[in-house]
Amino acid sequence: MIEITPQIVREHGLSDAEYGRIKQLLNREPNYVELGVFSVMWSEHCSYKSTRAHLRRLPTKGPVVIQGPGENAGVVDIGDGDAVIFKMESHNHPSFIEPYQGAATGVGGIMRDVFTMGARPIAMMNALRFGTPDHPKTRHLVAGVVAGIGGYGNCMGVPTVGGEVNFHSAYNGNILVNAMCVGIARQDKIFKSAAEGAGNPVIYVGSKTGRDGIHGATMASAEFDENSEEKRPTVQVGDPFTEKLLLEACLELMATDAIIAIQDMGAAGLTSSSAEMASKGNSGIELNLDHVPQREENMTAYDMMLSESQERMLAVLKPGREDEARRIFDKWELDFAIIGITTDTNRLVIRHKGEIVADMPVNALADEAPVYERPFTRRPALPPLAKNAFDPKRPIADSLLQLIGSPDLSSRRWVWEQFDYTVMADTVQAPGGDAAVVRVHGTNKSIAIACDVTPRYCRADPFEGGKQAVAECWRNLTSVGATPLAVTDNLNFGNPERPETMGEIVAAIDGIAEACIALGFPVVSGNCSLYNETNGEPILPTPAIGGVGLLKDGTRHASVAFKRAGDAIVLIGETKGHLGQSLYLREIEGSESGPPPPVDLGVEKRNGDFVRGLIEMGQVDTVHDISDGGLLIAVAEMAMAGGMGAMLEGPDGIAQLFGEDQARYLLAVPHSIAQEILGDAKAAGVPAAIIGFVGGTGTHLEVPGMTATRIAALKSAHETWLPNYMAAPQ
Amino acid sequence: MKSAVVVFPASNCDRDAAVALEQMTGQKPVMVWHGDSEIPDVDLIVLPGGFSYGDYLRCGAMASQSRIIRDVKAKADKGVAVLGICNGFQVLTETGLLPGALMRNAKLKFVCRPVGLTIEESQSAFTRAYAKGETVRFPVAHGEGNYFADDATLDRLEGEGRVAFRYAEGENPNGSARNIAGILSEKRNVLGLMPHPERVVDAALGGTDGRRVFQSLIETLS
Amino acid sequence: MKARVFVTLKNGVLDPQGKAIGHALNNLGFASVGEVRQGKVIDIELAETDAGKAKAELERMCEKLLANTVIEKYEIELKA
Amino acid sequence: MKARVFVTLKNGVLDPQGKAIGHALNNLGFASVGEVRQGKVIDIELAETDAGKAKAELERMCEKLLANTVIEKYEIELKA
Ligand SMILES: Nc1ncnc2c1ncn2[C@@H]1O[C@H](COP(=O)(O)OP(=O)(O)O)[C@@H](O)[C@H]1O
Ligand SMILES: [Mg+2]
Repeated sequence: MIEITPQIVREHGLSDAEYGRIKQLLNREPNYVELGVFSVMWSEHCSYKSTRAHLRRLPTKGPVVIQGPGENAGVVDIGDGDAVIFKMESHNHPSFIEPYQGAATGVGGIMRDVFTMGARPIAMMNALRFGTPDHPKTRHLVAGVVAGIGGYGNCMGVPTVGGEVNFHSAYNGNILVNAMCVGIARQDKIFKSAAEGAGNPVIYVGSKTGRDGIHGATMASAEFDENSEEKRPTVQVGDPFTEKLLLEACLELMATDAIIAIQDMGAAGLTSSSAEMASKGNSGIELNLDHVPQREENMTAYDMMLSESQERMLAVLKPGREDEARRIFDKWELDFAIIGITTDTNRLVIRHKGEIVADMPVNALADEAPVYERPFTRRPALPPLAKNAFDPKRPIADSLLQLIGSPDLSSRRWVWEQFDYTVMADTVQAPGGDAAVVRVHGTNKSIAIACDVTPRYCRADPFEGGKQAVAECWRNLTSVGATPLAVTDNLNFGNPERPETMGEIVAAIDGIAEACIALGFPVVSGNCSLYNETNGEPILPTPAIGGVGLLKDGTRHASVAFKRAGDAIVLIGETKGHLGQSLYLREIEGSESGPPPPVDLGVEKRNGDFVRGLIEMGQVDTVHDISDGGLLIAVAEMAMAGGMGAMLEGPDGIAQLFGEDQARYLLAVPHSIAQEILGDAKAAGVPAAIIGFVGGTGTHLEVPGMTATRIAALKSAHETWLPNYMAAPQ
Repeated sequence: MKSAVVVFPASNCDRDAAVALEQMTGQKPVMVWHGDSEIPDVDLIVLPGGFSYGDYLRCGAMASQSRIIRDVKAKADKGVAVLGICNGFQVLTETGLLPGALMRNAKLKFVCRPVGLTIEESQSAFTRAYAKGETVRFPVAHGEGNYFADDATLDRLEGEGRVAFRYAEGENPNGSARNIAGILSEKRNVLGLMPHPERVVDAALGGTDGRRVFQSLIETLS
Repeated sequence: MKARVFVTLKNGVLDPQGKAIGHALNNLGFASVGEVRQGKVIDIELAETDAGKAKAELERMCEKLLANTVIEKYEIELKA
Repeated sequence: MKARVFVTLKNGVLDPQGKAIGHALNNLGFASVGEVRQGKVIDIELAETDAGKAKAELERMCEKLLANTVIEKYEIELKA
């Protein structure tokens, strides 16, 4: 067996102190297999050692929460005995190295997290960040990532219903690929990962094990440098066909009562699934690797324990139910093997070729992983925006056209048309709205899903940025009429060993926590992706928030498109004209300055609850929240979606039209209802005003102080940027 | 009307087809496993959309070799109606029940969007509830729907009134020859089409244009 | 015995993938590149040791599954 | 000059397509079939007439575009 040298310890990403601790816990030197197992279990990716202490501040409980963080995915009550199960996860590093397979296996991984709990996946979302469009790698990465997400999700037959895409130079060397999966289960059919009890068979199902992605988990916990393209470890290739069979086979097995515990093999494969199941079940597991289905010859115990081959699951069955389970996996033509047994020793024991090759206390692996209170510095607040930060005389129409066709605001149609968003025949709101709406099959209930974060706000002020991400997600769910239920997060940051980056993490978590508490929007699952930096250049802090809401009656939902000429356009919320960190400033004035818009969570809740009430009562069917680009962009989006013009009367001037003040919505309603709404708003203390009308000349957007602009011209700028960019030669 | 839906490994519109059939006919279809050897006596056999066998090698190629296909062929020969949607259409061309082949989309990308279709032929069990020349909208969702056949075959299909659906002018999503979206077999009891009628039978999902495919079948076969 | 099967589009059948590759190569400055066609290569390990029988079997595999002879042609190469 | 480029998955990289094809062939009764791997074959017409130069150029094409060297390897064959 390979001798453990300080060099080998370092190559496993363990510090001297961590190695010392391992020796102490084992009472001896670990052997090579054990070192490998510890290294993945104690990696940032699996142990959350830099963030664990801070994540505790997130609210995770609430009246609808059935299962918070700690299981494969979060579980939330949606009434009638149904539950929605969801989680978001990153596949950033693999996607940068091999965009198609990296993104595809990211989708596959997050789906397994959801169906391992007994849910049938019903919708996928993704949040993508790329470098600047003119960076030589960007086009190739966009093409590969989008094709990979589609390639896997489409084959699975789960609709991909939304997401977000941003471009910024901070992602030139580190793109972000975050995927979210939402599933539905019956509350009495939810499966967990605690391998309770001794003497129960441990079964392995799915694909065979190869030497895929060995050390993927440690790679996801290390910075990139110029050498990493050469040091590329084997990239995993996704097999969505096998995953589809695995999904159906697992759901079929779950319909019986043969399962005690089940867990997908994600990062660090067999190692983390077995250790975590034993730890949660307060039991031990003995594995015999001779029985592991293998794809390659001469695989060592180290290879098998660390392999990240995809499309595999580990389960603990009730004794005597093995044959019943085997028949199901045979039917789906998947590998099935009994590879071990649970014990009462609280140890993970691994046998291979007649020898014990590893024997470690389970709690040392799972619970004794280090937790760091890393030093951090807080960024000082930015001074208010300088008075001369923008040219007040700049023609508004030109800016509008430029913004609506800019990389971050242009239509994502080129992306979502590569995703099957109508399969399963329950998609009520397809991509292009504020939140996607998917019906709970066979009912009138619907689930709304949105994915949000504004990284430029987070860079300027991570605390306000964290709050804003939650608030915008909550607002997007509200805009379709859903009651926001709970969130999953995907915290993407740079190297936590830098105090400035750690400061961003701490502040963003504080902001998220504050917003989630204020909005009654608990966190039920999540994922951290750190070390996203290249040559010391970190990404923008990007804590993506995936939110899920419920529409008790899915037929009463609102959408962004103008529907009736003559409708009054009602603005809900207060407009101060906050231009700091706005897209207007960045795209038109070329400046990323000023503080981001502050979020008043009380106002946010008050305004949102008011708007949702109107949709629920059936008074309003046309709603759009105001976010990136401000009020005029939101009106333009409603006009383009409805193919109707609009005439504004109220707002005036660049700050009013393009400011990104929070907690605002636009409604379009018949005049008589508008008057009623104004009255109700006044009573509720909600700022509301009629700012214009749908229609106008019918074909133009008319705004005081702006040259009337054809909707067709807006649409052309909006729809062509991305396809033209992608069609241009490499 | 009694119907059956064949389920291949990684079919994924089997449930959608079953839901639409039940909604339209009031009767649950029989779900038939690809490894079975016989389909029960039904009026209509549906080969659903999806990614049978992952679409590996060629779309529909492996499914066309599955055990159940022998019986699909036998029943089709006897005149039982067979409807192949999307992947089901690919299976039908691979089995030879329909001529031609479905190739990779001309733009090489998967495409999901609602498309306009003109009804080219209302004289069939699948389309009689539509008016000839009418335009309807069904969603497409496929990576390989680019219909190909040699000119003689195409001429013959047109001459015999076997082009049932055509993509509306300017809306061809995949480069398909002569904008063909769906074709009939010689005996007109087999229809293959790339767009998804079963995804537009419910007003809550933004359209009901697909209903009349099922209504046509009910009128003809019940 | 090992075999390599080539499955390529028949002449006259449009090959958008090949065209796209040719285009991309030209754009990358490979001016010398003319027509490009893309096909599949399938490497098969066979227990059969008789070359004649192997070839006959491979032909049946091509006809039945590996190639769609409406649009594709195939070549078989036996190795070692 | 004509060239044929083979792009295949590196050893050890999972080949879901090859796996499924092998499985299907076995199911069709081709019992002799063992491991199957699928790759691409790209036929390229080149204006270049010097074999050495053509080969060098093809190698650059493979590295730049034709093969994804993270998971794939390539072989080049010059013809006539
Ligand atoms: N990667 C993606 N996949 C699918 N849909 C996307 C993607 N990115 C953006 N979209 C869709 O485009 C629309 C606009 O996105 P965005 O501007 O981020 O919305 P919002 O400002 O409401 O958060 C949304 O409907 C969103 O779901
Ligand atoms: Mg929105």
